[in-house]
Amino acid sequence: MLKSRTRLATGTAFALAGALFLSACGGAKSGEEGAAGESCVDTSGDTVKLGFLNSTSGAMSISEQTVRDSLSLAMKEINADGGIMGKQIEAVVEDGASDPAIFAEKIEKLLTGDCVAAVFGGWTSASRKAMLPVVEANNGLLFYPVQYEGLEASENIYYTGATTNQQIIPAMDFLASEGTKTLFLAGSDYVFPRTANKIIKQYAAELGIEIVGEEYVPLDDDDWTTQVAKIVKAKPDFVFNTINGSSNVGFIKAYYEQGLGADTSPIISVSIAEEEAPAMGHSVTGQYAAWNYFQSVDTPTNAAFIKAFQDEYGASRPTSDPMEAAYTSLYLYKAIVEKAESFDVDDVNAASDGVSFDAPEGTVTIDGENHHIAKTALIGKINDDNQFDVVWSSETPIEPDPFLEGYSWWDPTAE
Amino acid sequence: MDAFTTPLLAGTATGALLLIAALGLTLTFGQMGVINMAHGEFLMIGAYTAFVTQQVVTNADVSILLALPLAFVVAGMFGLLLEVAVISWMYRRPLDTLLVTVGVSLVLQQLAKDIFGAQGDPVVGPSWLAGNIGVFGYNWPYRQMFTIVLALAALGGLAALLKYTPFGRQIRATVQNRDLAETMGVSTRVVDRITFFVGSGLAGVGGVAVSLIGGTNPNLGRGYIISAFLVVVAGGLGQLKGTVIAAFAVGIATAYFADWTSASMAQVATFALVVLFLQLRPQGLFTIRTRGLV
Amino acid sequence: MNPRLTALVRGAAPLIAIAALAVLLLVVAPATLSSFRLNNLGKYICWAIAAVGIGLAWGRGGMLVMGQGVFFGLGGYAMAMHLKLEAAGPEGIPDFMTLYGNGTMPGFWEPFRSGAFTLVAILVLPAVAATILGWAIFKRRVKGAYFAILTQALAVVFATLLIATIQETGGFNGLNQFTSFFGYNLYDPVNKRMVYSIAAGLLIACLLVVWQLYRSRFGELLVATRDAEERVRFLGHDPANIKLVAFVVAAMMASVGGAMFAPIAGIISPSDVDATASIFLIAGVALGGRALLLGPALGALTVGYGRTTLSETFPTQWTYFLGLLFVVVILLLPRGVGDLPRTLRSALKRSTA
Amino acid sequence: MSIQTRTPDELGQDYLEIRGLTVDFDGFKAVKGVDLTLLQGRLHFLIGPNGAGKTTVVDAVTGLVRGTGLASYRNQDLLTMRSHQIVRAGIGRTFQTATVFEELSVLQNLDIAGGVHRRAWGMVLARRGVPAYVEHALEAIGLTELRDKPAGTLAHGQKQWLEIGMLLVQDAKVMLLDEPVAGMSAEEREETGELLRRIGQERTIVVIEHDMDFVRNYADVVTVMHTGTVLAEGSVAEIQANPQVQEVYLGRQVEAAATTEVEEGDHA
Repeated sequence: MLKSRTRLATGTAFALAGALFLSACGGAKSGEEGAAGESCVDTSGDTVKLGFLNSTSGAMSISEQTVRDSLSLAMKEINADGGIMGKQIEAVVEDGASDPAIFAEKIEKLLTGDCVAAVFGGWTSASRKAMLPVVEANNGLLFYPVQYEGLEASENIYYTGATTNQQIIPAMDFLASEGTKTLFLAGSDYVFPRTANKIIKQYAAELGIEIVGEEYVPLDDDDWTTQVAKIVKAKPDFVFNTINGSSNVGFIKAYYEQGLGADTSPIISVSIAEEEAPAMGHSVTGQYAAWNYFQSVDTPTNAAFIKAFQDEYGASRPTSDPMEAAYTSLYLYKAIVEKAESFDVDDVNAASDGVSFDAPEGTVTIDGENHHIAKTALIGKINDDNQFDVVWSSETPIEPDPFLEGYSWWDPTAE
Repeated sequence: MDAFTTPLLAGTATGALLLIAALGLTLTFGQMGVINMAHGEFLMIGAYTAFVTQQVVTNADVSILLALPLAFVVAGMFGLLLEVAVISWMYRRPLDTLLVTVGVSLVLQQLAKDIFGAQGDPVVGPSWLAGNIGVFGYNWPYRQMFTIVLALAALGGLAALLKYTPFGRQIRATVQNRDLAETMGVSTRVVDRITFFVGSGLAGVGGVAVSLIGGTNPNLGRGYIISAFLVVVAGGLGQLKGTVIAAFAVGIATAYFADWTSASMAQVATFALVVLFLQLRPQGLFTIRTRGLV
Repeated sequence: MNPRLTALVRGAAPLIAIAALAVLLLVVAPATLSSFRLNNLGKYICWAIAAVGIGLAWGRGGMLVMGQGVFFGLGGYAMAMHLKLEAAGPEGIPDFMTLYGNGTMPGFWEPFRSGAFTLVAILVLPAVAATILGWAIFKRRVKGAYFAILTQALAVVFATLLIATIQETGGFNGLNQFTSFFGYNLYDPVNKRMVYSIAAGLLIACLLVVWQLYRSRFGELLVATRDAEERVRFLGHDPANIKLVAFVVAAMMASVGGAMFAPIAGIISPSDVDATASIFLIAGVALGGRALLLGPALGALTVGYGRTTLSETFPTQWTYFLGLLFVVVILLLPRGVGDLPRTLRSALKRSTA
Repeated sequence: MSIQTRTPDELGQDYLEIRGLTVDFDGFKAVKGVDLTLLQGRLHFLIGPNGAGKTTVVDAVTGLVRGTGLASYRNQDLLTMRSHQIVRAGIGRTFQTATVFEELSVLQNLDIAGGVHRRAWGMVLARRGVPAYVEHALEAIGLTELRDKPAGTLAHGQKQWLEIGMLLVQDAKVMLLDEPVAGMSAEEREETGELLRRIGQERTIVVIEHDMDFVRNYADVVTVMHTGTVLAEGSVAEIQANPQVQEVYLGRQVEAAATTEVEEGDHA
């Protein structure tokens, strides 16, 4: 008796679960449009909500906090100046936690829950790639402030950092002008260095520079001893450094202790900036970096930017390229919106082409086609104060070309 | 020739670091059955001690020498605190100590991040370690030699402590038979605490050596802890001899793999090697044979 | 009360609880939560599916699996590869292979064009991997802390491998930009709800599987192996086989969780499967009660929810919460919060006795 | 039932034969060339002072430690087999300290022991009812009343009986019992002795014991071990009359009896 009742209970439960499951499973095949894409942004009041999405926890938090700080500074300045189209900016801040999946989750919350008009943030390519489908699906706007590996253009993203033809390729031009014949590639083992090196290798072949070695070390690994030993052996004219973050310290230390330096084998870096250089002391003096902004850029706009930043956050705080690009991104957004006279994403996109801003790095202009901005490329040499002296410049802003369509040597399908 | 010597010498230095890290682990593991997942954070604490010392004593030549004993004491005190506050409550549950110390490790990492920031804070190497000596085409940095000397000194000191001092005898008695040692008048509580202090302190010393490699960041311990655990596993529970051999074997093997393939693949290959090795010797290189059920 | 009725109620109680959870997740939640919150709940459910397996392996089997992210990743990447190929079209290849590679697709991707193959792979891949690893470990009687450390090292190695193989797996970026799920447009809220319901249904199914396992002879033997492995040997069983079965089932559940995570989160990347992610999975199990039927799942749902809300409110303090959760729960409530009533009852009994 | 299908134990001809058994612990020989022939239907007692190697012999035969030589049972060499295979071949054992599954009930403990006889698929099914062989074992060991109690709450002697009950459920043809009456009252010892007599008819039973009264009352054959070798073998009377045994063992009987409860350390 007992037995059969238990069986009955089991059976009922299974049946119940199955029925619930099936009833909840009604789906709609592709093609049938859903409610996604409907904007819930409300700008009828006297404020406009913007989302700031940066990692304030996890491995990327120190880097991304600097971007958050300069976004906040730009917001403060714009609000003091009357806001965007007379509306005060109200920031909704979120933590991306250095995790791409969290970035995807949080930007969806900002766009669909908080109904912000635009989102500013992201640092790693992984975080941008994770946000891309979400911002596209919800027809939102993202302003991404960091130099990156290019090969991307989304209607819903504005890229205010450099693409490869504004940083990597000018750096190669600089190396060629220095008479470089042999080049060694050292990078962290992830997407940006791998892609950058793919471009570098193809362009090097074009320029007649020989690649004499290519080494990668995992992102959080500091010990570069074995790889540097290979550089010692290869004796390259230059080392192209695409190492990310704190791993740079280990690389420079290993370089120095094995008897290499700026005088024997100079390094050109694309991710050592004013934030990182002091951590490496005198062992990095005389090495090069390729950016679009240095704190040392001598313009009145930059002087004002540095003063405002240091007044806000302390005199010891340096300013760097991503910070400047983030600061610029908010001003660019203001300029586009005021030109479009609308916060609507489609109106903004229609108006964005040719909008320019007198940024700390110089005048930047939006390319409405690919949503990147024209920027001037700079090469800096690290001096004794761990600041960068500009030793080379592209003189004029370089038009962004994320897919390198204007470069005949580029073959995306080659190794 | 240099293709042979470079990984050998560089790997020996890596092995030396693993050895310092693993000594404390194997000590507490062998004696108390405690798996301390926060041990890597003691390396990190040692590295930050070196950093802070350098802020006070700016002369890099002196500050490193000061940092070594300081790091031993600071990391040791953290270890002692951990033992008293958490681990002493759960000696009967070794697997649970593993998880509790995972929590402690998360907290310590975040604490370091909040105090010092996530970017690598630099420790400037002393001038007497700047430079290298050419060995068959490898510019062997003095820093790596210093690491090896440091590891051997730590090993020698620990071995002497265990062998010649009354405290060492008490440790060995406790390792072999805790209950018996207790009945013989050994206070295993005190012995446990001192062991934890010494083991964590050694990690602190290792942290000073690590601080000379790269930046000092909150995640610094993570890079070493897994390898150090693999060393303990391969060396055999609570066995100094096995730990020494395994540490250098893992260090050198990783360096050769990295030389042949890439640093990422070297991690993969080393792990595979340890698992394969456990197929041959599941209890590690050396074991104390015991009979008994469960 | 009639003793028979009492016995019946006691026997059916777990099923009633599972049914209640099913109603909550499949009826109440979709009716009350916004699309965004429901999607978040879907993610927690995926972690909960993996947690149910951890409860089996760790709570009942005593195997502290610190690398379940690996199996979560196997399922997640298998599913993501299929979705990626679905998005690329019949002859197309995933976009990142052109961006980061030479525009050719590695051969092992090809079979994942087939949805059926993918579904089979989601179950078979982790089973094979867990069998090989488990065989190597359990047969050599490696256990306890050694086992835990090896599984964690495996998670570290797995993430490193993924990050280093950019052309094959998308590297650090992982795989994302999925457009449809077996033909259903993933941007349509109706379909999102359907994917959510599948995940919730799978969680209920996994709970029913462990419910049956726990009341079976295998469940008793597993507990016996946990408590006295050598003794089980002298019952004529090879404890390695018993542990292997639990480990493989746990791996398959983690894989199913990962497979549903990819379409729900819209991304799977190394940071979803590495050592930290694996430890995150354990946190929920420890909180809810490792050896209980519903403890691991409810714990994982709670920790997932806590992660979202706490990180919204206290962005930088989230790590402290997670760390202290381990310390407090394992130290004071090793059987988990779910076991609190029993702990209190027995304490009460002791004090009155 | 035809004569061909009858197993050796049904014919009363079952036996376990040990020849030249040696166990080497890293150079220390705990057991040196032991020969034993253990026949069905007789209660064999294995006695000897601490460190004589009694438990080590049992450990070697059940696969817990590696031994060399021969331990032959039904044409199988037990020394080449793994523990769980040896159990499946019909050899069961108990341990000095009773090891039962404390969290499981008496019934579950017995039931779990019957697992050897089940198909793998049956494992995933829940237990329904109590199999007859479990009922029988429960009755034989006299724990029917306590069937639903957790085994952890049993008295020491009851745990020993439960272990013997588990061997019954396993249908072990050879039972190797390591100090089954240690720590029992006189009354319990008697019950245990009677139980062993009863079940010993169709089994080969070997008991390691220190308690000489118990040995005198129930032993059919006694083997005396000393420092890893067999010193003497015979009936109780023969052993007691043996001058060598008197010297090395019976002279120390009082001392040995006093240490019955201390765990034996054959090679420690």
